Amino acid sequence: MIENKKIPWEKFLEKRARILTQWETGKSPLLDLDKAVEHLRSVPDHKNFAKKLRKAKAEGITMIQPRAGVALIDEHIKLMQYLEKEGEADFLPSTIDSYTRQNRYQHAQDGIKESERVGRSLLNGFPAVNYGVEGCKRVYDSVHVPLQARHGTPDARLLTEIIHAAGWTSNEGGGISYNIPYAKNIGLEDTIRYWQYCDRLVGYYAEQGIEINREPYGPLTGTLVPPSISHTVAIIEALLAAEQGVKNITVGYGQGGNIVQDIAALQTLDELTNYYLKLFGYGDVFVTTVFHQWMGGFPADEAKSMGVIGLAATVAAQGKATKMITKSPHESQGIPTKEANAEGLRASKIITRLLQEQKFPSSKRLSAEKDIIKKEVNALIYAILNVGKGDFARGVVTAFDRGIIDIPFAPSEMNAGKILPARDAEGCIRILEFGNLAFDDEIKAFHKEKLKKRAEEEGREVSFKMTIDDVYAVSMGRLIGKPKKREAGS
Amino acid sequence: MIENKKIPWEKFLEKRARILTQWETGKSPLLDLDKAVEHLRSVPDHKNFAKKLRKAKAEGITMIQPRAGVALIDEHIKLMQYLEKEGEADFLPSTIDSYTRQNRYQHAQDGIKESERVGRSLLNGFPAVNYGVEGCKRVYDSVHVPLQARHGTPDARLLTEIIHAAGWTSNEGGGISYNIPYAKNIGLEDTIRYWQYCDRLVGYYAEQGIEINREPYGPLTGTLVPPSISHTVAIIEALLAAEQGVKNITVGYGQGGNIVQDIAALQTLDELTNYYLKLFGYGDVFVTTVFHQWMGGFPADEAKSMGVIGLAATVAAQGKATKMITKSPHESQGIPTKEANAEGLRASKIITRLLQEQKFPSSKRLSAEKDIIKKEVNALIYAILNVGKGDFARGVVTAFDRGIIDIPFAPSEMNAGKILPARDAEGCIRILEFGNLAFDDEIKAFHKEKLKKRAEEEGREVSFKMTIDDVYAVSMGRLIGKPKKREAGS
Amino acid sequence: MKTVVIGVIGADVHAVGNKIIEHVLTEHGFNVVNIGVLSNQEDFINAAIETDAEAILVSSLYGHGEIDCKYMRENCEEAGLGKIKLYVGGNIVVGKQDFKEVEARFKKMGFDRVYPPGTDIEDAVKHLREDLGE
Amino acid sequence: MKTVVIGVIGADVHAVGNKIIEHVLTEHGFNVVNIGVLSNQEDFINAAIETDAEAILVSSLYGHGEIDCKYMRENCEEAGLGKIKLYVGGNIVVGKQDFKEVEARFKKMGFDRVYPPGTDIEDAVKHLREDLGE
Ligand code: B12
Ligand code: B12
Repeated sequence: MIENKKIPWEKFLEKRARILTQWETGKSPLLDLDKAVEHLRSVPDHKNFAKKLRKAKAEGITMIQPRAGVALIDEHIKLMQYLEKEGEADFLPSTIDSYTRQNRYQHAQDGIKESERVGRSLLNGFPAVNYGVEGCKRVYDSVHVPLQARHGTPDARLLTEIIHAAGWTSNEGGGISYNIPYAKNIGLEDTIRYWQYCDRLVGYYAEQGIEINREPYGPLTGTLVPPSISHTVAIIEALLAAEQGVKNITVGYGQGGNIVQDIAALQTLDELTNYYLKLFGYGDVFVTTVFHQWMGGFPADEAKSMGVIGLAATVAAQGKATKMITKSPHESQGIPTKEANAEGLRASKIITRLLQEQKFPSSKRLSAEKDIIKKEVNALIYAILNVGKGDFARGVVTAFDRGIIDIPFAPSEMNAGKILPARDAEGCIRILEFGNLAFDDEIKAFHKEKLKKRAEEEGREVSFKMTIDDVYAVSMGRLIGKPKKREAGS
Repeated sequence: MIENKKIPWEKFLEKRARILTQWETGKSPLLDLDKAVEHLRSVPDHKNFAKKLRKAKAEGITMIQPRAGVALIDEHIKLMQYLEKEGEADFLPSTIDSYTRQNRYQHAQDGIKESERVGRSLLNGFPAVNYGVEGCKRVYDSVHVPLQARHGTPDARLLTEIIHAAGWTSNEGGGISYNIPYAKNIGLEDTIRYWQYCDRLVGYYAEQGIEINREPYGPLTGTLVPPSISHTVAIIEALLAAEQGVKNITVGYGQGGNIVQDIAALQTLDELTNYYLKLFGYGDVFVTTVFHQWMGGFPADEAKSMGVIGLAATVAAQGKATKMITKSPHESQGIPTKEANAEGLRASKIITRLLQEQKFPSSKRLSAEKDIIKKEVNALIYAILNVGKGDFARGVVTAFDRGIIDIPFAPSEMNAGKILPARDAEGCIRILEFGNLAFDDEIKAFHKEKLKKRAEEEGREVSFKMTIDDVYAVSMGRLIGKPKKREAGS
Repeated sequence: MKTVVIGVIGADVHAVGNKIIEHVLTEHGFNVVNIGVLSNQEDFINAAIETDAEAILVSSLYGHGEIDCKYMRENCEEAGLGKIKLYVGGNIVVGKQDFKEVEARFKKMGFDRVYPPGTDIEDAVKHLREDLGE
Repeated sequence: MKTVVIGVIGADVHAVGNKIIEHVLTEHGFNVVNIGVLSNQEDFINAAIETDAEAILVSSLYGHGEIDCKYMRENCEEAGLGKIKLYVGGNIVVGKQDFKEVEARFKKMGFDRVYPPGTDIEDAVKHLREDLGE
């Protein structure tokens, strides 16, 4: 049975030996741990993700990072260099393609070949495993800012080994956040184990004095996720990572749309993560936050997309997110060209810099929103700990199974999929159907009241139709979905 | 001597007869007042500026309006139609060219001819006087939203006659705001008289039951203008207009850059204008506000310009400005193409609509900023009334002459030009040199304290260098200008 | 009642649009068989055979649509679904490409209808009625 | 100390850049004669004659620069300022145009140096030193 317990080193090494055989690039001599440590020690501070984040937090500046990755390594390097230079990115990603995410390395290999043949990327990301440590190191050598792998991989163990050995000093993901939104029927126990492995590796490096950043994936399905739910997942993944020895964690949140709720979410995310880490004995973990620009459906129009990006950056900077993941004006269309990607970056950059000395003022309205988030997170964390009989790893598996925690619009069968979110009259994300979510009556009454008010203003019943309308709304240029008159069926 | 007194109708008609001879288009039969009234009565509500503003304020939505105008009428009509359709503009402008602004109608005529010859606009706006009522009516007929003349014309009497008779239901400008930032040595008494004339015409139409909107030009020089100074000018122009019978006034403010100060400015602008209008007996005037997106130097980069636009729109919407004047990604380069103009509009549009249900929360920090603005405006208004011995028109002339009110960076010799603004550590616009500005010691101490703090943080003296650095800052991607190491002279 | 199969092809997990499509088509009186995300061609074909469906609506969002949909028409024919209508929509290629070209590529692959990003699913309802008869 | 005339030509009231230019050139040890905004060609030429200036720096921001600067070189020559250096900068034409072409147009009109929007005035300092000698 799964346990939130640090993996013993010998057991880790045993597993490791097997994992490195999953694809031929696992045989690289650079995957020798001593070699990897040596290389990682040579990473200068300005290329170390964890250290640059510490600096940013101290200065109160919101750093920017895009998503980007293509099939062919030379193109990928050009892309990274372009985003660093023309996009003024503070951090670089390498977004991994979807075959690699599903460990289909042979498919990825075919994708590389086919891309070479047709002369354009047919993969939606960079197949890092196929290029191996040597390839990833070439990417690392070609840029001047820290690199991170961004993916959505339930089992990222081989990928993780490869990228860190190559000098990429951050890895996004987690046993929950890279399962529930990214898989259909992979067990949670399995993915938690996979990610315990990834974290254990980072913990090992930490023991060698090498600080590597880990980032649980915050926005989950990116679609109307109430902040307390994504916070709870982030906190639990932070706790699980800390147990494996991770010392530098970035918890994330995807823009919801109501500015006060978003600022409240950013502030509570930092406060609660620190609180729980300390409470459970991991007081030496350094916490930063990442704000994801609008993760739902974007408007088709490029100028409007730039508007959404500008709004997001304004919120992130005022909420003092340490980092922000940017979108591009191509978002609704497809993976952006490097130019479009850089446009999103530069628009974001100037806003974060113009606002670097400014902070959203505290107010009663903000406190109220923070309080409800805190109450909800506490309720969820407590419930999970309870069903786990004191163990978060066990608890979270059971909690998902029973719908005690539940993520809207998730593809995974491990997720109950019973809750339904909807916006209230001011655009805050609230909950319409609670399923088995571990909220008490007081919290539920709060949500119901808020949604009733919206329904009254719109002259309709509180129902799933609101949720549907809200899913579309931003791409139609509104935050709160207005009733759409649809003809009834034929 | 100038007086804040409604112009007697006979005197108005006398002047009118002379003014209509200033250029041949003044002879148009459509300038017959009864004809004009008849035409204005036929303007439907959705094309009436004043009425659409009332609706917007009631709904709490921030409307958007670009600046735009070209030399040739057919091109101008295409431009207007494009901005309405592709830019989704709620209101349309017609920006008038600089020759017309200086009443150099012959120059404008040459500009039209030369533009026809080379096939592109050589004028920086639409020469409305040269096209006359007939031309302006064609523009009016070709669009479906209200039209306004936007210019910067010290003596806009003929222009005003022409545009209103053509069905344009708003006019920007004022005796102070279209003099001090737009002229070098035209007397304030003269321009106040010219604008009393323009307002009197609108007052006449109001007596006939036709509501026309008037908009004092808020941002003045657009460069580090402290809110209390532009508010004072706006309020005085509102009072002067109200005396002439204007019933629908939009007071304006140009984005400063600190979000709290900007929101405080928007809220106090509405509150103070209403307060003083009521206090001086014009309780029946309907007041709305307009927020100007960043009016200082823009960054050269288009994506960054879109960032500045996005930030501005976020502030305007949260501050519940009734209207916002948008900029374009070409701002730093030159008059935008219609496409670039529409991009600025659409980016702004989506933000105002996404945020239409949201409002910046009240807080102590915001109240403090509002309080200081109110104190300052009250001090200035009181001082002006005082030197005017109870008459605002007389008072404001003397006040400018003595520097009791003073606008930074203005070209006009009527302006003392003694004050120097600079940003504080959070980016709020404060005052460094007060000249003769009518502030008491308490207010001055507040400003000094704030600037001292910034200077300390930057390790330099409080000085004019800060002002210089701040003038450049936004175009360099920062709000607060950092010390630039310049080599000393040769 | 007409039966249609919907799902998201390949290693693609974009679930939101799929749930919306199910909801809207059901509202419009179709019998919707939703095989969900991470479905391969076989899953689509088997579902269509089992439920005697008249159309398959393939969603592909993540960019690998072009690879994932290869030979789908041929595979349908082999399975005896000669006349089944094949629709595809979502973000079916990598990046922002000229849609006319994309449409042509997928039509050549045997798809009857090809939809650009952000298509309102109501459009497909109209086409289904045209193509399948009321 | 070298004397230079600065000002903003035509019906143009953009005063901010002009004030900055005065400040920076003075800081760099030039004798700056600033005729301010709303100045016409005559004002520039008269100021240059009166102060024995070696260069005229024309600013034009508002878009009418092309019209306002017509025959300026010829007018200088007529006034006996045959060798005076003529610089022009700001936003000297209407709209965003290809700067190479704009530069060519103004050089043809007899301007020695032509600057694109947002030029750092320090660049002109370097050129003044080159053109006028230290
Ligand atoms: C939310 C989202 C996610 C969520 C998905 C959560 C979940 N499990 O559902 C998360 C964050 C997990 C995610 C992950 C990824 N995503 Co994603 N995602 C989006 C986003 C922002 C919105 C999608 C959405 O939900 N829209 C709302 C629904 C209602 O609309 P829809 O999906 O478009 O579907 C409607 C229509 O298209 C149409 N339709 C759809 N299919 C069909 C079929 C037919 C026949 C018809 C008629 C109509 C039709 O009807 C639907 C209902 O109205 C889009 C970009 C966008 N659209 O703004 C990117 C986007 C689809 N993702 C993209 C990518 C690349 C990824 C990742 C590979 C990388 C990454 N960014 O991490 C992974 C892929 C994981 C995987 N293996 O699939 C790309 C695809 C690129 C491309 N094709 O070139 C996009 C376009 C973003 C981008 N520009 O880069 N994503
Ligand atoms: C502030 C501003 C105003 C203020 C000016 C206040 C005042 N009295 O000074 C107000 C609001 C009044 C105004 C009015 C108008 N403006 Co205006 N304004 C601007 C803006 C936003 C900033 C200008 C500024 O102060 N920059 C900061 C200073 C420090 O920089 P600078 O002026 O560029 O000067 C520096 C350099 O260019 C260089 N430089 C300048 N001259 C020279 C000469 C030489 C030889 C050299 C080497 C260097 C050099 O050094 C300077 C110091 O660093 C610009 C757009 C922008 N740049 O973002 C538009 C802009 C200049 N304005 C423009 C226009 C059209 C107008 C109006 C006609 C219409 C309107 N918008 O209302 C009126 C014109 C009135 C008139 N008759 O002149 C256009 C010009 C269009 C074009 N050329 O195609 C611009 C470019 C905006 C746009 N994109 O449409 N404006």
